[in-house]
Amino acid sequence: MTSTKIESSSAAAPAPIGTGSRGTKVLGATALFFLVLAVAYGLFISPADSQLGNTVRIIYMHVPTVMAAYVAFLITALSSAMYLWKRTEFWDLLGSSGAEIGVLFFAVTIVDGALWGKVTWGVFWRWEPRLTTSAVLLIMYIGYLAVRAIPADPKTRATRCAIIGLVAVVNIPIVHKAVDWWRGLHQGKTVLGTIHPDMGGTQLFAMYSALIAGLLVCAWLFVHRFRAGFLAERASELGLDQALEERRLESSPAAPSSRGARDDLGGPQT
Amino acid sequence: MTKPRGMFDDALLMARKDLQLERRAKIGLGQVLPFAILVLLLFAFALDPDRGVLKQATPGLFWVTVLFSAVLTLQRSFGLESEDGILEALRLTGMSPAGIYLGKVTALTLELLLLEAVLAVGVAVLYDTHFIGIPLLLVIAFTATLGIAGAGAVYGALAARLRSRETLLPLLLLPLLAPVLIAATRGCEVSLQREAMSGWPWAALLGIFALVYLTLGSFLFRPLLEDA
Amino acid sequence: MTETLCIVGAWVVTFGSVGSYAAVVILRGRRLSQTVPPEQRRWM
Amino acid sequence: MSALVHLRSAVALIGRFPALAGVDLDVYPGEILLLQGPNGAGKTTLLGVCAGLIGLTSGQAVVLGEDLTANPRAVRRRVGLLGHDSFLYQDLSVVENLDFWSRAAAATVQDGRAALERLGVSSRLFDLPVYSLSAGQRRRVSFAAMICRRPELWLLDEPHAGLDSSGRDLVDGLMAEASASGATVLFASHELDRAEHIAHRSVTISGGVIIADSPRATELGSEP
Repeated sequence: MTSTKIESSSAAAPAPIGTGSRGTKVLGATALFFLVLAVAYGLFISPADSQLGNTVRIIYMHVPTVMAAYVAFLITALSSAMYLWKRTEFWDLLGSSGAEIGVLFFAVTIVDGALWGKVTWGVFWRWEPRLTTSAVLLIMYIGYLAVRAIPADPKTRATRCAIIGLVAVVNIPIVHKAVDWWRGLHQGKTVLGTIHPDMGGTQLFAMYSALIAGLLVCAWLFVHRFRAGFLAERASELGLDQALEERRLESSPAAPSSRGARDDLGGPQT
Repeated sequence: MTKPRGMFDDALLMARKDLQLERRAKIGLGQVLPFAILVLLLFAFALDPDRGVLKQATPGLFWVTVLFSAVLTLQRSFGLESEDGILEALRLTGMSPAGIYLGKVTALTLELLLLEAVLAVGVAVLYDTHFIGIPLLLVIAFTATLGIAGAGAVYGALAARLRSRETLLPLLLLPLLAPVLIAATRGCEVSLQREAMSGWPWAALLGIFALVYLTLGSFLFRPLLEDA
Repeated sequence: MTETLCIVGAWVVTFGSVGSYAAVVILRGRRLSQTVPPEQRRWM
Repeated sequence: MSALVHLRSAVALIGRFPALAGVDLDVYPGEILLLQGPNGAGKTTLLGVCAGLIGLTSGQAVVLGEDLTANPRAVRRRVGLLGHDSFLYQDLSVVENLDFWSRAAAATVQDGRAALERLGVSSRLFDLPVYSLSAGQRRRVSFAAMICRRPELWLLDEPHAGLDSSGRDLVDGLMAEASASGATVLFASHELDRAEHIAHRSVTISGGVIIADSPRATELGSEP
């Protein structure tokens, strides 16, 4: 408890400022490389699609973000289950990182999907199964973040979030099924968010570099977000040590035997 | 002194107590039910009743009304468990958390089914609905209600102890219940012969939803009562 | 016209949102690391 | 004699506030221990910890031979807690409450009725909803709900509060009776004259730590 006094040990290498490390730098550089490839091929080099025309370039962004979002949510689900089993801070921090990153990517996915719809259908929103599912799931995980934001002691907050993480993830396939059937009654499946087989070589290259870039960015964000959450916990523990000191000091000025402030309502026992 | 008690004894005890509370305080009957009927009236004001929109949308409006009423019922049901230190007292009894959960779900399901029965009479009178395909309708109503209660009890208990529970519960619960709304609405449409597809797959989906959340809830109620 | 706008918009939205989120996380980490003692933030 | 409640360096948080800041406390079987201290000293939190309701952030807690951090559920069903809250459903009647709480705690309905009688709750109140009772009457019903399960460890948070003088005498009698029959009583009180008369020993808590432990040399030794 009291071992958290700041003591700069000059012998060891200085600890990094912020949440970066050699590993994240390598990861970030690789992600950047694929991002450049994705921009070059996705926006400039690859031709327009035979079916989708230039809107395929939106798909190059849409697919990686939706994949990253699902990966993030699956990590949240796994971490939630692991937290309820192991009860360690690691799984809690990993789960909350996943929810936040997943919400980010899902929101982007939905905006991209709406822009694709504007070009393809002339309207931003049609009740396309994938977009609809995404919208429902997005709000579900916004609820997770809302609960996360409520101040509570770390264990309570972690349990609440783990429960929501589990309850939410089992809903994903059910929402998928329900929405697919529902829309299946009215229209055929659209190609939004799919890699269809007659994509050409440079198109596939653009798609895969965007996909790899998206997943690498997701991983890079995970590491940084996790470490930021870890630092936030340590910072609040420092506050706890101080609060404990203050709490103990409350008792010292008053003499223990002082009984001036008693408030006995009844008379003395006879 | 401690004779062994099973999960189902606990569930029965909890459910009986909840129905007793409803009989005494009549919040469901006196407040939630009138609210639900009011919503039916509001829909009629919002959607022109003369152009057939109302009639076409009846199943959807019915289930939306049920969802809103369910949120209110859940607020009440778990609000009274979090007052007066009741949650602490329940933890001190050593009752099985799964039993408490199943008891709450049972009482909620019964209350909501009763509400749906009255609402069904309401749409029959106000929206001129003719009920056909009764067996499917009954199965859909039962499975959907079980799903709403099963998922709702988990989030109801979770939100009950938070100061912002009134706003948080709908935000958490309604997206979760989106598939229930879709499946129950479509299922009822089919049953009322509005669509030419068989409605049983929808009933099956509702059944799966209910089963999944009842199982999950039975396991999650322990950490929920202990640490959340 | 709408097509170009929407395509560019999609890319800008994607890069913009993810980029600004990354910036927020990095800055938050830097700010927090000033309050936490060095021996607690030696990353692997 | 080994301690029935054994706390070492117990730290407990309420939210992020350290309500207990390192408590060392031993309570011995059959003892009636008075817990005194100013408002906000941590008395209620300490009782909550002993009941297994509030987990420790650090430190050690053994109650009724069970490690609280490992197995709080085993402790909970064996303790009785009388808190500030009534622990009663306001809309249910007195007997409905007692029936529910006695059966929930694996006691019988008869235990519940007997406890009501023991607490002097008149039978004309039985069918009234709890919200219509006066504070003192409600307190008696809460007390009845607590003792109907025959707890081994009584944890009472200001048991005299809100009671008339006959009620206070009744509470004192119940505590003495519990102690005589082998149960252990830990109670917080501000009514020191009355409380010190009935207690075997008293400890003072302030600022989340025990600052004084004043054994009263009585019929029941507090130390081996």
